[in-house]
Amino acid sequence: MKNLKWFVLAAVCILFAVSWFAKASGGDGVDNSVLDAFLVTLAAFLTLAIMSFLYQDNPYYKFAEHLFVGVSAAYWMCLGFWSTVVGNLFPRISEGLSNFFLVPYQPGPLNFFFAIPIILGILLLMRLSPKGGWLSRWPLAFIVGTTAGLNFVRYLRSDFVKQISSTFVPLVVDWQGFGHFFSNISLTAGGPLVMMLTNLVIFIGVFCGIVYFFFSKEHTGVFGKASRVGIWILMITFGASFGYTVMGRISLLVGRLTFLFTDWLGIIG
Amino acid sequence: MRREVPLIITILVGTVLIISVFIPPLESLGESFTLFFDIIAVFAFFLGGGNLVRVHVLKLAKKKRDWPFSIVTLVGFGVMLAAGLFKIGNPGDIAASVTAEGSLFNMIYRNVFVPLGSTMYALLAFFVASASYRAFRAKNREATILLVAAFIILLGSTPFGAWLTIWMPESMSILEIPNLAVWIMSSPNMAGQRAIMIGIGLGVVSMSLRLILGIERSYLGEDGA
Amino acid sequence: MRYVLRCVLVAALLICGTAYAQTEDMVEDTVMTAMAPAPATNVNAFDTDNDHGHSVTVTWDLSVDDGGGTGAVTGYEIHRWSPAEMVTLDSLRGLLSAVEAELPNVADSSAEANLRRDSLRLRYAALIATSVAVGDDLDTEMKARRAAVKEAFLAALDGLPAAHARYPENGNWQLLGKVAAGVSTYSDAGGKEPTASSFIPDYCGFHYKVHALTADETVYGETAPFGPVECYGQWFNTGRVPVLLAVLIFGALTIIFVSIARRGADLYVRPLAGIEAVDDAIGRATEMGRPILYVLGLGTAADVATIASFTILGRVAKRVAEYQTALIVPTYEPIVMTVAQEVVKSSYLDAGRPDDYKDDTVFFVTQSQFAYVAAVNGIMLRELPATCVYMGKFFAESLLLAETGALAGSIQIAGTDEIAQIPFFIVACDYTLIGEELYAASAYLGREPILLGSLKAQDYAKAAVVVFALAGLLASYASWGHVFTDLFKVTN
Amino acid sequence: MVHNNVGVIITLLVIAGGLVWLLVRSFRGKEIDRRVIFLFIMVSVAAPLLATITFKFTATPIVEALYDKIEALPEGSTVLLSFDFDPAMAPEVQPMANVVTRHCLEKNIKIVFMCLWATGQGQLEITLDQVLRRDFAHKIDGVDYVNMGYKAGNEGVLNVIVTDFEKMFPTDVNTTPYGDIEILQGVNSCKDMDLIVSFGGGRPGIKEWILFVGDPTGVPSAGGVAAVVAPQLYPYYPRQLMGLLGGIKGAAEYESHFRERHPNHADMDTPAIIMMGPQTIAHIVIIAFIIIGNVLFFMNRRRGARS
Repeated sequence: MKNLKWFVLAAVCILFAVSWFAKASGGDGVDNSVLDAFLVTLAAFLTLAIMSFLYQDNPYYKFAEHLFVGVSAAYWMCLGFWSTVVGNLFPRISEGLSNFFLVPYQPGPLNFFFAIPIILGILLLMRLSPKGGWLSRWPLAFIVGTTAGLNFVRYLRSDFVKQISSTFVPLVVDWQGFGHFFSNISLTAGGPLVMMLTNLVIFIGVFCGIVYFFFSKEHTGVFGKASRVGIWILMITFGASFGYTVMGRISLLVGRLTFLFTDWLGIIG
Repeated sequence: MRREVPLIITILVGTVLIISVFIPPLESLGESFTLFFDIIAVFAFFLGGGNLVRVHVLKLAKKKRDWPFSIVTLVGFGVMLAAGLFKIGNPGDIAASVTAEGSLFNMIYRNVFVPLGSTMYALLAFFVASASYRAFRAKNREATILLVAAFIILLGSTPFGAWLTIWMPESMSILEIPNLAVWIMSSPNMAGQRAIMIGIGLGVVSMSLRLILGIERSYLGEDGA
Repeated sequence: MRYVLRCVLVAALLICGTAYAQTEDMVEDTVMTAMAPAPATNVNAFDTDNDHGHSVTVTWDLSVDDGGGTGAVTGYEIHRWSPAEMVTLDSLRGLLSAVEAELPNVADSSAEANLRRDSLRLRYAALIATSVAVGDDLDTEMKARRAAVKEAFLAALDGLPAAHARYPENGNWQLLGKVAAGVSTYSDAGGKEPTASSFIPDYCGFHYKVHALTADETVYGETAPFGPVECYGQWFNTGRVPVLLAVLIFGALTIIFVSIARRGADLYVRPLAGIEAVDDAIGRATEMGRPILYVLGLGTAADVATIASFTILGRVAKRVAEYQTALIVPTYEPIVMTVAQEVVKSSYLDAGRPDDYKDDTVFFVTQSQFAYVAAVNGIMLRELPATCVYMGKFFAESLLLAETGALAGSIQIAGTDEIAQIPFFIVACDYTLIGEELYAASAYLGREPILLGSLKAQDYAKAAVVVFALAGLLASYASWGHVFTDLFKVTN
Repeated sequence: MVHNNVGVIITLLVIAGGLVWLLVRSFRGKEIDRRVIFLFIMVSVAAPLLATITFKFTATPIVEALYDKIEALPEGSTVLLSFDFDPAMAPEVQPMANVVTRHCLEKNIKIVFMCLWATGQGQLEITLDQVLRRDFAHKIDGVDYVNMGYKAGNEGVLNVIVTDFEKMFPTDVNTTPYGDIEILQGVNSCKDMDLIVSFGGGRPGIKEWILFVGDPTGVPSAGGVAAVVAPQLYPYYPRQLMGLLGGIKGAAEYESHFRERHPNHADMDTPAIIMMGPQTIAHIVIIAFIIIGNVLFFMNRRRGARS
């Protein structure tokens, strides 16, 4: 059993080599350069390595995972450096640096403000020193304070105020008297009855939903019943959204398999 | 000193930003402050990258379990970092975009980063299935409601949904599975979403207020308040 | 016979007459079209409200020939009188930017570079009186020129109000823009910065006039100039009063209830199953001798969800320290990592076990969604945590984590405010804090009267929502539904 | 229901057989290993891709409504098709755009193409290549259809064209002056359209079309949107929104409804139907597993009650 591992490894290596060779020599009809052949094979190999996780944790998954972690960490660091530091910071603080990186120098009266993030950034790095760790809380306080300030108003504006105004829906739609209503009463989709039902459900649903989120009142009696209905509404919401998302998730898998079948194996398309 | 200064900063910045919304001359303040984040965040990258390297070097040094794989991480990290910072293989001069076509950075991105990421994402297709097998069971009333709603929607998104209820008279058409699915999505589902949204909106507002008033201090490494 | 002739003659005359008459009509017509259409009336211009200045709104009443009348009007042109100084300002601005663009490559001694510099010198000479020392040191020269140009530019700026006050001497009407027929308003908004080419100065007496255009450019109806009108910034945006009200009311509520709570009134908070479960879960972990995995999600340290999560992490870490169980906190964001380290460290301190704290309990993985998930999933299957806690912001990865956790046989407690992800946690986890409950959790754990006070305020705000919704519902029956919608209208 | 084809039959038999077997096991109260579930999902997605399994879709009323509307339009009436989406949404929305365009051309209905999204032009070109230039080469630009291109301004554009089309689109995309475009003679504003269809999934999209054009003018408006936004639009149906294709399924329904009633298009390519193959089978499998799970649950509970 011990050396089964090595057999598998050997098999994987051989397959990799074969695929590389086949792609390069145009074995699949398409003629790629040696590099492209390698890259496609690599991509396919990594794809399968991740999928192998479905069976159980294994060295190939571990390999893919660790590679992914390393590469992705570096990826975002590089983007951050070029877009933010070179793109936004240098042009505002130093003419020399902007000239070196060939970005347009943007002198301005308010640029000295950009000392703030730099200082805070340095303070953040202070935590690497055993003594000044507590200084790293200042930039944090700044960040939190800012978002708190922004969120406070933004949410009052959009979510709160707007949601209230959008809950103004008349329950009764094109009412033409009871006679008319009952004479052609039906459950046709989009019929008057269904429309009313929809509005009613939305209104009661929102109402009970909010009741469920009351924290400082015991959920007993009528209040408790309302909050119970609230939970049911929420459960419908969750069940429905779950079912609704499935389709999107399947599409993702279709996408990956299409890559394997088309770009790598070239058996369909 | 250690506790007060951060609190003062939070309170000050928060209040200024709230006021700025109503004072046209200060409106742009929010944007420049968010720009400050990105810059601070870049400094934070050093912390992150440093920590990553530290963790894996320690793993190597102590020969912990799976230590060989730490080499993979470190190599991947090093290569990608070099490729990005020195723009290896980038066409044009230093001003060229870091993700330019043909650069080593872009090559690794397209052939390692993307396939790994999208495959990881695609695993959801499997997990959605196993989750619904495990969890959609009529244990109690709530679970049953959850199950039924999901079931109708799932059925509604296949042609079978339509066939099952094709016999229904036009006057009952809302009960045909596809229509029913549509109705659930647009009525109770909508209501639930809105209720949660209002709750979250208020929650955020009140939490922000707590932060600005210096009541909530967990982010300063103090337990609770 | 003679009778017939006479008839013919009369007929002929008649025809000629009518023919003549017709030609006359035709002449009439051409004159009509050549005539200018009625001009627009009541031209009015005023500073645009609720802004940072540098913008004037011009309105007018439609020409009678727009739509009605001859219907000849095809659109309107808006003109502003601008003194000669505005032109100088523009050219100075152009020169300034040109000089600044030239500064970086003074080292460049190529032929075209020299040509550029020569043309700059010419432009300079044409505009600025003060000459500068043209030494062989290009750098100093260019810097000197920049300084001089800047000076002139600022001087020109200061001169603008006076120049506009001089209307109508030494200036000309300048076309601002066109609007279609039927439109009766135009916003003359420009750049706020003097360096912007579209710059419109504040506190200058502008004059405006409007042309009613016809298909033929040369034919238009012109209004009398309107002015002077100044634009300037407002100090308060009245369009956001409702928001301000909401802010004040909510703030007041919170402060009131916090003070009530401070005075020791005991406020009830309903139990949250998810939070109650945390302690048992930790106990379970201790019995099984397996670690606890705490995931803070993909949020930044500033996301409310993450902040709430820090509080819960503090609680968990404290218990963990007491029970001496292992804790694993892989983080997605470096700043979140630093905070989490602080939180955990101080929790160990509170638990009286500061030396049990290890720095690598909390570590950074990577700032990439799926790489992070890949790593965490790996950890789950290798460390087999007895309990997984997911609190914070989560996106598509929610189910990937929760299913793997279930696979690893852990008790799972989740909480997020990402509406799209709650269903997956509900389905795959044992306990889930739904949206707002996550925020409430911090208050609930703290059990601090102040926090509970803020919760109470929150609930009252919710009650307000319900009341308003009901009122609005009734209002929508009565015809005065708009009263409410207006009340909540937030312009920009 | 399924186009008969040996490979297809076999795969379906395998999947169905497997599920039945699992069901039987579940009656004995045996839990299913997750790997089995994963295997089933893998097969049910991969097999349809390899063997191209497709299903016949019966159009839901909301889809049929649009089909019938176009079917009922007399020859020579004018339809406005607006492409308001980008490549990200294309997999879902492009098939709808293609099949609706095809239907209009088939019925000899004049089409006015336009975009509210800059990215829409590229997508529009794709549709023109895949449908118009390939299968309707005889149609003449400016006579049977016209491409007005993209205009910036989102709702602003709609606000203008609702009263005056020429004001916003003085020329078509190849700068032919409005007056010289035959198809546009007698079209002064959106009021003169017989139907408006917007393909999109973002903002501006069908919602804006309804609010700014459909409602004021009363011109029947329909749409094709990505699945995510569909639920927010259903409330408009049927009064303000006369028909809607929601997500890839809506597209598949229209494709199959159209192909069935227009045999001369039997060999048209049907991306949506093909895409729905794996979707349908995977959904069925998941549903089956939910049923099995519940059978298991009740079996075990009864067993628990007995002992």
